Amino acid sequence: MSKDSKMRATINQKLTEMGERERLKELLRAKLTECGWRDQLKAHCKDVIKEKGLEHVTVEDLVVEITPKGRVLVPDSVKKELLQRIRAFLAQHAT
Amino acid sequence: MSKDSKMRATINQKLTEMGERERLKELLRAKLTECGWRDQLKAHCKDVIKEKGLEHVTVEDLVVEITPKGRVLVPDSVKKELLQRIRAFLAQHAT
Amino acid sequence: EEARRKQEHEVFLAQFSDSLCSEISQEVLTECIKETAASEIQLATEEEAACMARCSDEVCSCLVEETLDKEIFLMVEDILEAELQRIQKYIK
Repeated sequence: MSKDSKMRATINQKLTEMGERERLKELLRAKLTECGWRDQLKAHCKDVIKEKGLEHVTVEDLVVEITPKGRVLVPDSVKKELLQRIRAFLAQHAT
Repeated sequence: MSKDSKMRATINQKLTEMGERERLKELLRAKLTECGWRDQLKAHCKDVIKEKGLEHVTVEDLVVEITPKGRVLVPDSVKKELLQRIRAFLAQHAT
Repeated sequence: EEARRKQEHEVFLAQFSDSLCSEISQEVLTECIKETAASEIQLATEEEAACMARCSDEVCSCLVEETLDKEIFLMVEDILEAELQRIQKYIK
């Protein structure tokens, strides 16, 4: 195992053990709600269902249909905040 | 056209095209006889004629006079049965 | 050597942060998108069922009303006709 791989494994373990991974996910979920991403995605879902007709859409179809827009709609500020928090954690724990 | 109007139009179209609308009306007529609705309403009609005098009533007057009672006299069980049959038909012919 | 190691470590941290960030984003977005799609389908299904129930009710009421109107009209016509004939017969 290379030095980097070892370091990655150690950090990942720390992230999980210290509950930081869950906290980061929770932060992102909260930010997505706060910035209106969920509402936009819901509206997009409604449009797709309306356009295709409920009887012609499954959950899987809808997921495939809305995923590209779902990704695009995440504001840069949210991605940036998450990255900053990860960097801060790593700076503190990746020695 | 609102969603409800479209749905009503679709239901009516299905019922009519497949002859179910006529069958439902036939069922209702049979139920009205069976539950005594006709006898009760006839009696009421005769009472009105007696009260007003034959020379003072027209078909239209009499229709206006007895219609409210005619509606009230339809047992809930009959309406319920009809609705259940419509629901069953729609469930069977859902697309 | 120290400076080189430090720089390598910095590069590693930057890359690892990026990959971790996209990994976590990917996980959360996948979950949220699935959740949203499922709940919207569920909601649409419930709305459709409610609309169907409401419209069936209305169609049923219309059908009852239409039938009653016709039956009442025919009944009134029959009764008046019979009454008229009875009186004519009586006069004769």
